[in-house]
Amino acid sequence: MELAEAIGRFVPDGSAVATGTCLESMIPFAAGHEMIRQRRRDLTLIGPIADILFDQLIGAGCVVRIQAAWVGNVSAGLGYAYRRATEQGVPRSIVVEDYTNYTVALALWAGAHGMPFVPVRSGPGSDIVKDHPGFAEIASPFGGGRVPVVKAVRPDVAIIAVQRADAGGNAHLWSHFGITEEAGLAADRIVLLAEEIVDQSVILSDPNRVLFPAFMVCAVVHCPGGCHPSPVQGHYGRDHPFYGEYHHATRTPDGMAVWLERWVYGVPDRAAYLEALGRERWDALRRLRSAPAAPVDYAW
Amino acid sequence: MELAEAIGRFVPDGSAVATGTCLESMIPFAAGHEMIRQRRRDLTLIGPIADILFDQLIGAGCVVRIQAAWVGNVSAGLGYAYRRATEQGVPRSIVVEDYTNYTVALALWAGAHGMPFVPVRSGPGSDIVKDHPGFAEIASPFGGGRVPVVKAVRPDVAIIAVQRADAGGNAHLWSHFGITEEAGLAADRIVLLAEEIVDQSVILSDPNRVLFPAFMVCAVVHCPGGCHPSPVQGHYGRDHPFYGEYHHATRTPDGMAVWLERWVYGVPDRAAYLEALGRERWDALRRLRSAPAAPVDYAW
Amino acid sequence: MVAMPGLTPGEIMVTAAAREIRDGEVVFVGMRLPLIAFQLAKFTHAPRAVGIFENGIVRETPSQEFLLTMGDPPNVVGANMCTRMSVVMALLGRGRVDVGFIGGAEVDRFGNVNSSYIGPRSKPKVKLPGSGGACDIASLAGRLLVIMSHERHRLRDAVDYVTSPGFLRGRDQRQATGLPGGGPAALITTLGVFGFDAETGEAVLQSYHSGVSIDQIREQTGWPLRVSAAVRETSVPTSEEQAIIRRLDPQGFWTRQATG
Amino acid sequence: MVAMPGLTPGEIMVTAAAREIRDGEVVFVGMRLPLIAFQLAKFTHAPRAVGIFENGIVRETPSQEFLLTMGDPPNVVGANMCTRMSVVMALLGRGRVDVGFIGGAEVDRFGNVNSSYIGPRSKPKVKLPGSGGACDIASLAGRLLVIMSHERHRLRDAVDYVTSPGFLRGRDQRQATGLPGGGPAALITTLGVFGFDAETGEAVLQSYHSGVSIDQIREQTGWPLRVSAAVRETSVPTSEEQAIIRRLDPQGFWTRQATG
Repeated sequence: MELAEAIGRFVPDGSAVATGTCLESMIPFAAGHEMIRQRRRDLTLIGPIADILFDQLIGAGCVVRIQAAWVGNVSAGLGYAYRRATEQGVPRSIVVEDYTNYTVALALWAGAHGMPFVPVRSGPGSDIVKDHPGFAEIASPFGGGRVPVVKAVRPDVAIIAVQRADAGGNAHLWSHFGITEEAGLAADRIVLLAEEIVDQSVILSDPNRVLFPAFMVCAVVHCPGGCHPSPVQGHYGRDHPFYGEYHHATRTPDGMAVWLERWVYGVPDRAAYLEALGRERWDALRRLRSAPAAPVDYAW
Repeated sequence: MELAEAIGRFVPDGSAVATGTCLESMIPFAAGHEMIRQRRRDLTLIGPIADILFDQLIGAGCVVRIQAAWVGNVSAGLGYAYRRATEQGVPRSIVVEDYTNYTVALALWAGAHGMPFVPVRSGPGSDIVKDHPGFAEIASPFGGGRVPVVKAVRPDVAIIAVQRADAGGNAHLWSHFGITEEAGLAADRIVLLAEEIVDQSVILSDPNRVLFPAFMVCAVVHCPGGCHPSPVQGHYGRDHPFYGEYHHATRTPDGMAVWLERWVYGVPDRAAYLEALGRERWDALRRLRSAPAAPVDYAW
Repeated sequence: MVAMPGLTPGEIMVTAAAREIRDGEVVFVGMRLPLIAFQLAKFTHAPRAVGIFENGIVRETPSQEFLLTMGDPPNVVGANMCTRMSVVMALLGRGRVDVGFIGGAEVDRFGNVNSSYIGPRSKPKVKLPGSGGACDIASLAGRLLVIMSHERHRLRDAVDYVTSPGFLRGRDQRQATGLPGGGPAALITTLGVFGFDAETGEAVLQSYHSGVSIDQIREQTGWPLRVSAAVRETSVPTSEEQAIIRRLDPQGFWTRQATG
Repeated sequence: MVAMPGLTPGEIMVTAAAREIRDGEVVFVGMRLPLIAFQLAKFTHAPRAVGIFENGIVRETPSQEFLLTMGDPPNVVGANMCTRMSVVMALLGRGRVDVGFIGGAEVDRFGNVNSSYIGPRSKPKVKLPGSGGACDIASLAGRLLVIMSHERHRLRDAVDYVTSPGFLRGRDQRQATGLPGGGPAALITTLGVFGFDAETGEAVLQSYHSGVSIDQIREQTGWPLRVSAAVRETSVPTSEEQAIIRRLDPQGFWTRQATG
């Protein structure tokens, strides 16, 4: 499926969207940019640390609510769009529900199991849990005092990048997983962005690398380079300067508009974006040292 | 480390032991037999469905308590030793705390996180949760009625079979995982039985296949064939007739004694056990069809 | 399309069970008859059904070899996903499983199943293996299918011990308990097939297997038998179905012995 | 063994932080200075220390390349384990992590850290990125090490918002809250190193960096400074340590700028 169609069909206005769930890597920026291009509105964004993706969606006015542990620019500092929205309501005010990494992972885990809530290990003593609709304390039925809990979070859709998928939604993801499994299992449906589309036999040859049953996947989008500037293990490295450039460019609302015009509104799709990035820069990020996994045989 | 030393040092009398956590496959029978040979007493056995391993330990008088979802003989029927212990107190009476597969997985999950309890999705309406010290119901702080919960379970030790490990405790396990991850993370320490000992570089080449940090592993035992008669993907198939033979042989306490003498007390270690099994039978189980996993590159 | 000679109750049961699976459904598969029923459904009317095994396996294609347990290596090869039990249980917990199968030692007229204790729990006459995943499936699957050998001591008015809740003492009671799954949809025995009353949740005989009389069923049923007005003979397997069953269970290990 | 010329506060901080790590410990590593401190400890006195990253990585050897984020591909290659965040957080939750590092925008004299809101939450002057894993580490690690640029507006008597709990308003209060971790063990700033009073949980200056006076520290500290009777100059890096730091951060990205 084309990315525009996947976002058009499965991420309507008002959706609760979990994405950027691997933390600093494998962030499906292409999907975020498509939401911006389609002028999606009133989204709830759910994630741990989605680097500058959430800042961009906030700056473009797509977001009404954030349920996250961290929003900013991991290697360059604060997120100006996030600051403008929360401090000045520009381009619109947003509701921020702060979590910690561990508690947002657990909230999604509870959502994945259909549980109403789950105990957490952090929260007490922090102002994060004060006046927060998602946190409470209860008595333990087994003695030992009060137990902090977090309410389940269930995204409407999780948008997840993978190295390879087949057309039916079976996929392999490798490197660190962050909260990807919990977010996907908690969501009503999953949109996959795959660097490569492969034959089903490739995926089925190694079922331990599969995080989700294919019946939860509503769209498989072939989108090479879809995570730039974040890295994809085995495909491309992190474009560190891009984050600094974004940071400097988006200091003002006008700068944000210029940036969005250049990298989002001004390009119809990811292929055009990569062209705008320039062949040389993109090739440099794809010049990698091989690190093959030792063979495994599922002999039977 | 030799298996006898690992069991001697890390599984003292009175231990709570999680094992057989992959369900019907990769059951570390060799470790169970070593516990029997060392006349371990007052063990608590924790697991989902450990096929005939738990029945053997019960029959040998090693067990005081069972926390499991199922104890029997998966392909041949009931477990006679389990029946004798629970119905007649022979060779000794045992305490049975029944769980379901899902709830024992969750109890261990809570133990892995240091949580006192966790909500469960099953239990209400079942007699399993009645008069059970591990189950309770609490009010949800977010509305919506009573919520059933299970108390955390924390084994002293998890004994886990893997296909390959390095000497430092880094290991690869493939095929279905059952509740292995939860059990290992919940336990104070982990004993690994590995079909193969490999160089650390093999394990580190594919860190996604590693379930536990090496610092949790207190012993790595090289124990080829340690899971017979249960199967190990990539190494050997399931010895189906062995389960039927066990079933028929252990119908009476005397039969149990004869079986234990033949397969446990009468053999000093796993190598001798495999010899007693016979070269031909063992070779037949190792005649496998290859099913290699598609290559993965962690290129960077 | 007429069945081959030597039709067994196991083959009729497998066929009846297979027909309870609709195309595209997500099925929590058990071992023995349910596994063969799932595979039969895949090869006939439900090619897009998905099978889930509690050890952590998700498969869209049947295994290439006969399985004695779900952990047999052929069940891993060709699987779509091999993961932790808690992941596949989350699919159940989140309500994504349409149908689940369980067996047991006893069932009662509200579809409650006992696979734990015959006689009092404190001093059991027989200690059975326990729930495994049966209670989880019974509590959480959209529809529950129970497979049972039809004998009077197994089909009881009330089981000694509820391992896996059906409708408890009636649909209302299950609902009050807050169990998310839909409860028993069918009880498939060696003699016939029961549905469950839409109001009360009581088992109602829908069909009797070929060669079995309703009186025979009444005699082997430990509660006052209710019979549907539309009761009929259970559809026998077509020759195609029977051929598939015999290919799936070549030794008749599960389908040519007395019980599932 | 004398340090090379051009010693920076970053290099002194990294060295002080590295020395807080004992051999064989399990360390929840942050990025920037803590990462370099962990690597420095590995190359010197703590070769068996284990590093954990919240994205799901466990490593026993430092990455082969300079990292800007923990998700950079070089951090995956050579890792001992790459898994879910919830698995490494479980290690924290179960009490298996000896030491954790966090930074932030503000810290107060009880070691509470703010990385969320400057000014009131309803109308913040500055919205900071938030906790990430900082609150989890502060709540659950055996010992917490806080790294901070030492400026008067950052070292406050009480922070505007407690993102990551230190001792709250005293050790007793933290204990009453039931937080399992041990709380702050050291606050390492650009000017000196604080410990925390064993009774009250207040920050007490233990050492001042080379070239910094206690008066200067007092001036830049937003609470009435308490100074240890045994206060001394912070040990400067040995030339070996400094060489390692410069190899780990060749551009001085983290260690030759003002703050961690």
